[in-house]
Amino acid sequence: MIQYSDNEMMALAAGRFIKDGDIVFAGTGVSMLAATAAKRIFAPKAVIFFETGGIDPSLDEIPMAVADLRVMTGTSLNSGLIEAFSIVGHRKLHTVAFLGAAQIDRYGNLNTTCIGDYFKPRTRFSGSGGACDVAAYASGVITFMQHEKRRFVEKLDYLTSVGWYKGGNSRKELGLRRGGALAVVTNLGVLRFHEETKEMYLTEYFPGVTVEKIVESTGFPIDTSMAVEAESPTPGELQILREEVDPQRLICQAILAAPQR
Amino acid sequence: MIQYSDNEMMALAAGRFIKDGDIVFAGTGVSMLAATAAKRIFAPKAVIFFETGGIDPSLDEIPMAVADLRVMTGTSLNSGLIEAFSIVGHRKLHTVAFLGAAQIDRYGNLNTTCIGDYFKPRTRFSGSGGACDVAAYASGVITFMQHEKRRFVEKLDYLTSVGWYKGGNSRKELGLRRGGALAVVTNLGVLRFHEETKEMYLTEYFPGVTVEKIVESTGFPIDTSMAVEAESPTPGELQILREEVDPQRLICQAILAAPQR
Amino acid sequence: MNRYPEIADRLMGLDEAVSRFVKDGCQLAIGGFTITRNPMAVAYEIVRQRVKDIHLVCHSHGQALDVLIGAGCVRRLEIAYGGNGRYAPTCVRFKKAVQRSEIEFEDYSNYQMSLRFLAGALGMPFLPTKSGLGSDLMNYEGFSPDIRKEAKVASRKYAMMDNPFSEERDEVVLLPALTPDVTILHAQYVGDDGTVRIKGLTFADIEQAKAADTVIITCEDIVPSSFIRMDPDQNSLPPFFVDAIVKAPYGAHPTACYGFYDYDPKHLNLYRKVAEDDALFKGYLDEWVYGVNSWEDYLAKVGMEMILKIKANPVIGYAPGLDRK
Amino acid sequence: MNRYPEIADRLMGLDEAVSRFVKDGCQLAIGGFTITRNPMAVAYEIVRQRVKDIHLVCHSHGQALDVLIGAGCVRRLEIAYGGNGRYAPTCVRFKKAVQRSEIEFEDYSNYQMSLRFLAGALGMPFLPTKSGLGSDLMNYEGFSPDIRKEAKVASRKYAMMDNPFSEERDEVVLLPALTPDVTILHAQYVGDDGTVRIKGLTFADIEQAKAADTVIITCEDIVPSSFIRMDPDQNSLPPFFVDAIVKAPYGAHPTACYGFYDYDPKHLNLYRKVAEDDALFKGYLDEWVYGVNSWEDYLAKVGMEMILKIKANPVIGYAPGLDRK
Repeated sequence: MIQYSDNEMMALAAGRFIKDGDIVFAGTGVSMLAATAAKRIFAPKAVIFFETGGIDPSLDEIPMAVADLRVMTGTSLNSGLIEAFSIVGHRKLHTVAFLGAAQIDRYGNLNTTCIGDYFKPRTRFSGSGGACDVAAYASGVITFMQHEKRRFVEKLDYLTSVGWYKGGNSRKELGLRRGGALAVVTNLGVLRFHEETKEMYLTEYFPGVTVEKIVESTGFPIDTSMAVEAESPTPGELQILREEVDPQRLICQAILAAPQR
Repeated sequence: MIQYSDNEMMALAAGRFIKDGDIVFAGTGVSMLAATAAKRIFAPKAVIFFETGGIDPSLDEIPMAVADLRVMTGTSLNSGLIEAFSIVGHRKLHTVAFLGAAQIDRYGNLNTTCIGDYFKPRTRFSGSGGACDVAAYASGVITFMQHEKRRFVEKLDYLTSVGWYKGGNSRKELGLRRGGALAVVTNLGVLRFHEETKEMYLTEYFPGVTVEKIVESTGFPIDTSMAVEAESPTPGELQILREEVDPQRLICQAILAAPQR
Repeated sequence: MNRYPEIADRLMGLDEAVSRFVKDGCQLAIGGFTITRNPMAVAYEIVRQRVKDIHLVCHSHGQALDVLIGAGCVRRLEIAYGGNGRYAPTCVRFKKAVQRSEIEFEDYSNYQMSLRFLAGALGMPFLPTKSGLGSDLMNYEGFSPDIRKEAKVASRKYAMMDNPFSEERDEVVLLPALTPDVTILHAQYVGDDGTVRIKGLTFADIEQAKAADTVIITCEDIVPSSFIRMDPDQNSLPPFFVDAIVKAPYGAHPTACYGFYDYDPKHLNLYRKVAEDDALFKGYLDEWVYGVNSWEDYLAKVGMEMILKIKANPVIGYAPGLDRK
Repeated sequence: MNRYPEIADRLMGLDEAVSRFVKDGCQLAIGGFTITRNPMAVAYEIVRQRVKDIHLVCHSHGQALDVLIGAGCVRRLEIAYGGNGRYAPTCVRFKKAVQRSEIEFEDYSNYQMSLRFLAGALGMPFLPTKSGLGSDLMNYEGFSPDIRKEAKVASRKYAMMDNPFSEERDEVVLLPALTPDVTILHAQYVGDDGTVRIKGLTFADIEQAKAADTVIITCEDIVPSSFIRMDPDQNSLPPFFVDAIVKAPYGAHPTACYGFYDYDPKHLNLYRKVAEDDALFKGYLDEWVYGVNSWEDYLAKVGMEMILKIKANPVIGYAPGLDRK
């Protein structure tokens, strides 16, 4: 049986959402792995870019932060933050953003600010960074999550980044003209959002994961009636991930060393 | 007797207003001559820049337009229009702008748009360009005019660029925080503005020009009680103008060829 | 695997770029400024294809503006400045068209127009400024309420508001974003990956391109991506903002292109002279636009002697000592 | 005649730059982004001089932010993001300071903060955006009405308005400009005319500098103006925006500087470890800040072995193959 890490499975599952011509907003970690995998495996004409302003870098080594020097080399353009965010929202472009979060709700709204009271939090996180911005402006957002009940919650402690807001048409009514939560990729499976209600539902469970495990790990009810088992990564896909995307195994290996579920 | 052209006299008279550290916004023609003369004769630490974005060019040849390639060579920075206009209005900088106009009124308001009805003008001019902008944002404006009654008018056909507006405190009341008309330099003399009323008055008449001639050439009453005769250009000043500033005599010579008044 | 397979679809001739993207009645923005880096090859092609009813949106423009107006391609104009520096303090055909009421026009200032392009580029509905307060720019509207209902025309010339962050009264002007159907630019370099590099002053070219639905770039040359990506700090536009790429050496003639060639004083003086007279101007168009079959033909008419005279010193950027009278 | 006599007045040491310009209670903006081009030499000097009650205004920041907070220099913070990428997903001393209510803080997003700097740079009172709509960024204000009365603090966190150019309801968020007392930046080059050139990504450095009353630039080296003016398209700031210039090679260590050196993974890992423990962190400051007499001393402590390891390949821009775990 092929051995692979959560990060590798998640990166490949998310990478499949990217189409040729998409402009992909990448963060660090799995998101970086997914964006690069997408470009090298599924959508060679996609363009990867970063909120820091680096557009389409060669990415011969994997960056450890969005301001890593590795996002500035071999690029089409090195610009700044204003330019980068104006790309995210550009009406001419189809932009897909990869984000991570500490909490998510059923409408794909995200919390990356704090757990507990905002003014006296139990845990303070980094804050919005560009997440609130790309959630407002991108054509679609794919969120990476660790699938745990305390992270998939009925009510966010702080709503940093808007997904489908309160469901239905509520995002548009806020004044946000496009975008919304496209998918959630977790260490257990893939979830999408109902076309009308905008509620999260399960589309795929990863090999070796049960639907029950996912339901138990989700803090709100989810529809699982359309879920199917995901395909395992192919040896070819894993080879590209490990040898081309992350040759130093900074993101693949970190998790490979941990026990497989 | 030293021979010199109107343009040379005007450039030198205007150049004297520039102080070290001033950021000088220059246009074409006499304005270019004046800005360069100021830097090479009176204020070597002044910086010349253009609305097109060229900052502190070497100006080895005189530009024929503010977008002339000659404003892009040897500069500190080649930027764009937005950056240039933000320099004009920057609170940290003392910016002095040279402008020209077809009409001026007693408060130093300028018309560079049209003569006659706006929608069906007798004569249409180039329009504001950056004039309205620098009139709003610069620390001070020096305007070059041909001194004629039809140009110094009671009422402008079109108010393109605001000077002291309706006099007194009216400029500030508009919401413009600084700036205003500093001086007017004509082919006959130099005029400034009364500190309180903001009305134009004569400070200098050029050698060979009478005060009466200036009063006759002005379409509104002006106070001439403080006027003195201006100094003639020195041979040294003229030499710098002709040999360093405009070695091809594109602006000096054009007028030198015309009959002296 | 070729990393940049897309560019082939976007490489085309002048004729195709114009016929595919510059439609009758479109809103058009032009890069460059007065006598520099006007996309003249495209402008002449627009005239040659007799595109009509163009709504031009300009900051401070010169030669391309005047040719398009003079040839009757323009119905409507938003403008800050129409001039060619010392070669035509006011663009002649522009002047005549306004004086004869042949076009609908509306005046803004240069900064105002630049901010409107910036707003379009950033996807903002408007931007605030102090410029215009007290000016007749705020008192005269050129467009009728009917025109204001059209899709690409701002519903109001501007709006006033009181700065909500100030304790005291502090009025600001809000300027509506511009989002042209098409922006045409001339650049020095386009990489074979589609990346655009403009050298020298960029004016509002980048904002104009990002604000537009469609962007046509002519360039002096197409260069390897290995060159253009060796110093990406210098680049101006990424490939995904560019819809048509046309190789057109000397494509800004008779205006200048930093590092490549200076403006052509002889042609600009000739132009001003013919522009003053309707019959002469018709003759100019017949000779220089309708009468030539290609951009190469046009350049052959300009002639080798002038091409060599205006050739820029590549270090100095312009043609030193050029007779510019 | 020397065309650029001014720079001598502005060249100074770290100690003078900080003691003259970074006052107790000042509003301070920091250039760079998370683990890159943080003006660390200045940040350490601010700590060494025990400047107090700083009001920090940041977009997405990392190392300098965390050192300043950890050393107790910061009283008030406006921030979008405090993190060091994989080396500290949330900056540790920032996290502790918030959790222990040791600082006054207010959250914005990265684009929002960038737009606020841009507004300050352009002299605009505010800029509009859609970002923030529906977010708790719009529901929680960190500053009290009393703080809002202070000169450099915005009178409101934001304002809402209906786009006056839209027929339909179209709400936008207006963000107040930022105009810091001081902005500190680290650049690769400063010309001997005072022109600044930043290579690689510029983040919001240029907007932060133009928005400020005073600008301190540290640089890898001071280069002849003949070099910096040979290709002015590449330059970042003209001399008149710069108030203090300090030559500080490796002045961004342990963060990275494109073309010169990579981030120092060993130091960043060490930092995260000590930051988790109050006593260890005090020891870190004693050892690396209070205990060194100069920037040269600090670099000597980093050691030649690490300096060589992080040295960037000048063509590739970073240190390929560097052990970054």
